[in-house]
Amino acid sequence: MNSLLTFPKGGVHPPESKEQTQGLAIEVMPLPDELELILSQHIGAPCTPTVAKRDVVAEGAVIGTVSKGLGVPLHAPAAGKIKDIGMSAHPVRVSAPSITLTVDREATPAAYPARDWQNLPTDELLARVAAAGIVGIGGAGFPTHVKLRPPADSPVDTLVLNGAECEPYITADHRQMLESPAEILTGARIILKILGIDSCHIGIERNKPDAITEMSRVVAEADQAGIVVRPLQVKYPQGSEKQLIQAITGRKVPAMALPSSVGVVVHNVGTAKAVYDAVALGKPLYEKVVTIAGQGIARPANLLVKVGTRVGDIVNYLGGLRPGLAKVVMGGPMMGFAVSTLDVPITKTTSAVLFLGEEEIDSNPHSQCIRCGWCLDACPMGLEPKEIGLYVEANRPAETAQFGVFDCFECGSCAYVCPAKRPLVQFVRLAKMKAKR
Amino acid sequence: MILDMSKRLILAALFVWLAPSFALAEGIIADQTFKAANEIVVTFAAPVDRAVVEEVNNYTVFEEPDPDIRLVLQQVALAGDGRTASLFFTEPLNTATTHVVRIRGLVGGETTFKVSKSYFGYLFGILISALLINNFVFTKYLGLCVFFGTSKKKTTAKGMGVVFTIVAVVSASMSWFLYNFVLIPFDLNFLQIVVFIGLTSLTVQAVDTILRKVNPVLFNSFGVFLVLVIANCVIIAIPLIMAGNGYNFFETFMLAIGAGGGFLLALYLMSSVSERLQLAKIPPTYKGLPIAFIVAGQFAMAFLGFSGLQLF
Amino acid sequence: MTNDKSPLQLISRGILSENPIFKLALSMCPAVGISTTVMNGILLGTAVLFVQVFSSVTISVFKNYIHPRIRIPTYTLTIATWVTVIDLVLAAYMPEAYAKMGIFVKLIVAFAIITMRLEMFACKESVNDSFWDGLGMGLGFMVGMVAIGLVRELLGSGAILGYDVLGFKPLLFFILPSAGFFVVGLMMAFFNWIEIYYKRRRGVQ
Amino acid sequence: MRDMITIVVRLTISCLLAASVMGLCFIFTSNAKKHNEHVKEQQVMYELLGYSGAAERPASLAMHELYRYVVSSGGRQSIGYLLPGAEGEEAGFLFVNIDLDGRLIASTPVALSAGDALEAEPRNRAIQAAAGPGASVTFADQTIVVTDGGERIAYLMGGKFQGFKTFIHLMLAVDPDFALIGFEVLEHEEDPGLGAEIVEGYFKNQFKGKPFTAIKTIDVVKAPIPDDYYKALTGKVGEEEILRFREQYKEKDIYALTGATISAKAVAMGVKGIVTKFAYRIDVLDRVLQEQQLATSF
Amino acid sequence: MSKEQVSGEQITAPAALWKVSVSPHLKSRESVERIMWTVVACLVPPLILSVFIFGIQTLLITAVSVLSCVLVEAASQKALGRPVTVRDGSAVLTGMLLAFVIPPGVSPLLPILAAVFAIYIGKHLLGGIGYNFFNPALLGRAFLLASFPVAMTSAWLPPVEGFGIFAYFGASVDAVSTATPLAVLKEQGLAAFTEAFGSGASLYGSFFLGWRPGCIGETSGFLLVLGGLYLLYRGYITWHIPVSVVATVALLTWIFGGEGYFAGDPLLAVLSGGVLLGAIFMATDYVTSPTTRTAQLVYGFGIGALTVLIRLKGGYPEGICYAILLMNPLSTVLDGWFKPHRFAPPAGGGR
Repeated sequence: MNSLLTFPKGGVHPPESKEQTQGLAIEVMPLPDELELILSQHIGAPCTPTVAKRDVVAEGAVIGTVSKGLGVPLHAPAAGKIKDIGMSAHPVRVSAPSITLTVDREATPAAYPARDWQNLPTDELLARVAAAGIVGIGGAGFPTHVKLRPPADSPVDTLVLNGAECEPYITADHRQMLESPAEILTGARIILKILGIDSCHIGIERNKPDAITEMSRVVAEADQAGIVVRPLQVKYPQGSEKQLIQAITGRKVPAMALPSSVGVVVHNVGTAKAVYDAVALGKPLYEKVVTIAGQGIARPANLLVKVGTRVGDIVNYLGGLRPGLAKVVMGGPMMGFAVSTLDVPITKTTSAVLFLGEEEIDSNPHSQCIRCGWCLDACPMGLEPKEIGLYVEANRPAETAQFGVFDCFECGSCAYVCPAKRPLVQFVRLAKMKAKR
Repeated sequence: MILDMSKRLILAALFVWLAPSFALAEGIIADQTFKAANEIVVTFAAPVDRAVVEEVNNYTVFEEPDPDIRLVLQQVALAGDGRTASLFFTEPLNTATTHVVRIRGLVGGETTFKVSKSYFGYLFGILISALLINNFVFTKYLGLCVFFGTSKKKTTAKGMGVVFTIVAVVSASMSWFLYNFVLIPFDLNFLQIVVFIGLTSLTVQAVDTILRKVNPVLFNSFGVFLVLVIANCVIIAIPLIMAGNGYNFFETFMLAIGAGGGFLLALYLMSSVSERLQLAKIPPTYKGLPIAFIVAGQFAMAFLGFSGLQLF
Repeated sequence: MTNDKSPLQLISRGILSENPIFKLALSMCPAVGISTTVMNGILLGTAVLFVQVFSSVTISVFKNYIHPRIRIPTYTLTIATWVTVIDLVLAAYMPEAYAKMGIFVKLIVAFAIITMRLEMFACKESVNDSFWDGLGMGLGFMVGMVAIGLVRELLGSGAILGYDVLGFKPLLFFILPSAGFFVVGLMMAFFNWIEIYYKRRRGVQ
Repeated sequence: MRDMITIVVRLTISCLLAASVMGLCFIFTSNAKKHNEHVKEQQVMYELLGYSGAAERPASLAMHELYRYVVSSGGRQSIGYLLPGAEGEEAGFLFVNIDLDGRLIASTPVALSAGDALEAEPRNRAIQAAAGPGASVTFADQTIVVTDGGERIAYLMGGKFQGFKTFIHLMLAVDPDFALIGFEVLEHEEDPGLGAEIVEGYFKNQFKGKPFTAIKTIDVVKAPIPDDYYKALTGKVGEEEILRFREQYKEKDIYALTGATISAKAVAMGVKGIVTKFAYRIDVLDRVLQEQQLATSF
Repeated sequence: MSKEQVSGEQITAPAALWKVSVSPHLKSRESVERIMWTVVACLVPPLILSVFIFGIQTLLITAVSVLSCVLVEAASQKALGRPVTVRDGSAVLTGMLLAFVIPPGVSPLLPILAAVFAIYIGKHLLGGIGYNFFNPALLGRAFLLASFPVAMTSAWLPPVEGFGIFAYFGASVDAVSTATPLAVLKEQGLAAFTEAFGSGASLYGSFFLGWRPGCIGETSGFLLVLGGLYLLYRGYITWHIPVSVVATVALLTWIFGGEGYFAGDPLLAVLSGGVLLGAIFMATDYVTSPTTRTAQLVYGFGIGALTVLIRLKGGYPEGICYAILLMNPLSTVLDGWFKPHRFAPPAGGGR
């Protein structure tokens, strides 16, 4: 029954649409002319620039740090000169403070020879992860080193490696698992060592059989007891932290609590790779595998790009846009953000840029709720999105707390199934905002 | 097998439920009941003489108010167990009245017993009638001001309903005593209205005082409704109906519980609906009371489904 | 509350701007329950009018003798007295009408509108004004009842005041009690609509 | 404390005032009430007998109230009748106690004024006295014997039975042969448009003129009323036609009300029960009166 | 993403180039129109069959009903200043269902009045689709039953002979009307029922296929079940409500429906009235039924129990219409009682 692992309640089956890019090997994108590094790459405190305008920086040099609060440093993805410290386009907030770097194409790429990590103390390993600026690559971008230091009162006994990649279109993790399984596994072992535990589950959805085979192979080769590959059912949102933990370990993370409260830490496979890079090679996180797909792009691809690359540069590299483009989405189609300009840069948490055509999206106007209750069936958190929507529409968002609006992680399953096409996620966001006030 | 088991289980449950009607058994008669339109079934405590029981001429059967009119028995059939006899009559029976059956020739000479619908069933019927069939709000249209005033929120509705039921039962019981032991004997029936409203106010005042002293928390949540109870016509309608129908104490009690419960039910239904209604886009001219009336009218239409219901 | 209103204004206020059924939304049980015919409306309206006027006048006459702490019981007593009187009179002289109105005559005692007028008006104002105010309120109630009764009788039994007007029964539904809710609701909405309409017109001018 | 006393005093005074108002009103209205109730009843009766106005009533018409009681004495039940005595009789009324097999137990003259006889209270007291100590009497029903110049022309009786929803209260008139003269629905709570149609002429008139033989076996049929019969029932044709139809349908069953068979059947069965019971009783009573040579006003 | 949330207004700001909207950017293919029209399509076979059972006038009644519902919907939406959404099929569905629950012998003018009541008062005054508490079609039927009690309780037609679908066209209803099986059973007893309709397998067979007097759309159990199965297959309804309604009716009739206990005929109870139509197409109406599974089971049980109660003890031969109407407002209550299981409550109780 191993192959049928999944979370029990809710979930939807949107078309996977992964065939466009799942067979394409990761391709290194040439350096663009300019990189634009948003100071606030992830959840937590934004960076403070440590460089000034017109400073020359080397590849991998620290250009921003966080003095207080939750955060990680920012590194220069390439050698070059600081052009400006100002504002740039941002996928969510329209504009945000950033550092613009003029790339020095002539500079030799930095080399990162393998280093010994097996004998380093835990503190040193953790320091290396923190210094490399690693954040959770999958979604919200929680600083990884914080996750690796769980609170003392909730001991962690299991590491779950998230290779579910349940969002349609995205194949970045899939390709990484195929192309660098050993690195991912080593990254996982480093994390296990930091945490001082030896149980690791690698969860992969069944629609990636080659990745499952490949990961199983390296796991078998490593011959480390405690590390297992767990094939998962294909169901969205399988890759969500709480759902994945329940699917694999059967434990339920309480509302408003971290996974460590049930003794589990979840990391994305991409994060494990980044940890490997940081600890075993000393390479900070400034590159990212991004899936570029959709009917609106000339050539879909899985690209290894520098953090800070503008979407426009990627489009140019891939041969431009195609007619019929209706929507540009940063991230997956279920949780990503639609953008109105190609000036937005790739951040550490961007896993895909989708150029969706008219047929791929649904642009029908929404109508009144008919109380079909499909959203209740779809919600993996057991909430009542229809009620939240109705209360928000009636301008009474403060009362939605009774329906658990703060448990919602905005996976979009409800809005996906809604036959009235109601923007339920937007209602939830509005409710959260107003209810907090 | 399972069918049989479930059959037995359900029968057992029914037995427990119907047990009070078995308590009426006396002497050599274990049970007697109306069955089909023209049939009375008698169960004897022990097997009886078939020849005696099956002889039609041994019987005298009449309706209690008409002892001179004998009902014509067509046939009496004793079942194989020798205990259960079915009395078939030529005419359908009027099951609303009590029937007196007299059998001659059994042990002890003459055996007389009465067949009537279960009194508990009748009392229960009053309760169900006040609760559903003649629901005070949806089919008798009483207590509307308070109904519309307190049916906007579920918590308010529940509070009002509960307080109302308590006051209704207490004041109706008191009214019954006063009516039967003071008003009727002294021919003061014309003071009905004053006495009933006075008793109601008194009850409300008493509940108010007691609640304030005994449970201030409860008082804080329910106290506001107490004033409204007096303005509710249902509370005064209960003793008036009691007086009009000449109910005895148990009947009055059941009526009061049924009326209170029915009011609570109506309030609860209406409030759960109004909470949803507040989210709706109501045309401005209908906002507030007009739409509440229209919804209540729809409820009243649904409650028409109970009309003509005769449980017992 | 200072009173500078003429009898006419007091009456029109009761009928129009503070109509007990459509505006104050009080005493709605009979408005729904027995408003099936115009006659019922007139009869119950008369009974209410009588109780209201007599109670108002009584309270107004004795207003200086009523101890403030037993104000409400006194009102209740007064109303109950007059309700008993009208109940007895109707039972004696109009037994048929009395039978039709059933329990509602006795229930006048629980009408919020009467107590409210006593509390808000009669206990402060002169006997004369109280009389007119009571008359206005009573008439307002009667007008409301008659209006509802008119709609229901015409649509329900095709008649007005018992005289067959249409010659057929258009919609039996309207003499069913549940229709009372709809008719009252729709008429209230109609009054609201008029009010909104006039306010808008006044706003434009 | 002073406050308390004022309150109590004033409350007492107002209570007394209110009580006197109500009491006075009660005294003034109670007689009118009794009178009016009776008038209404009589009006229904006369209408049933076919006299629409007071003028048409012949002076020779007389109504004789007949009260029936159930008497229980020593575990035995019997039927007691309160009859108006013959003209000129001293006592005015006669109490006749008949056992269940139709044999006279006792007949006692009862001194009771005509006015008191109409009132339940004094009448019951008089009956109790007449029945003797140890007997309990329960009022059962009341029938009116109508005579015209000493000749019985009709019996009027009330009856209450279960309808579709609640009770239906009827007043019936039968002729001396127990053929139905007609009935009037006094009270009912049937559904408007359905069971409430029992008050309509086309239903009530079906019963008119039904002989006792037909009433004893009466039932309802679920079929639409033939058109010409319907016309006759609603009085849309001439008097002769109506009589012809009445004759034609005399022995037939009653056509049920569409959609309200239960109400129609309830009325038919109710009428049947009332009339058959009455016929049996009046026969017994007449026989006893004749055997015992008891004189009554009818 | 940052801690500061972005307001919805900004998110939906018109894009310069492409559509910008909140996630998710994928929506399933299902829509309200699709659901409604599919249900309407499922009701067409029973309607066609009813033409062969009760004659061509059923088609006329249905057409009038649908048309008046659509017109009333459009008119009310216009009058109330709302977007006109007659294309979504919900008014058509209401019209179909309204026609399905009235006797085949009534005047075609009746559904017009019912449509005004059902759509305007029952639905649009309360806020339009999704905000009504009572099933509009059944509300319309209840209105007709109250307004035209005689027609609504007696205009039943016996199935036509052969293919004489024009037999009743223009004929006087009084002359041909009959009684529904349930009415015969209730008013005249089992013996009369057996005499009128027969018994045994052939009875069940003809009842299941629809050859019996009854409302326009309620008789052909077979096609209704087929339609229901298709809706189940499409995932538009779940089994919970229909199965619990039918099972409750069958069980309670078996227990209480006969002489003595456990002597009722459960199969006959399900086939002889409107239970199948009610359970599959009326009780499952999204707007007026509960959303969680447990609540749906309780709701279905309530409908079944009330149906049997009204049939056996109440004033009407068939109770499913009022049973559904009585349970409709309870659906919100039931939803409140049986909330979906939250993923996990906050540790230590919660807010």
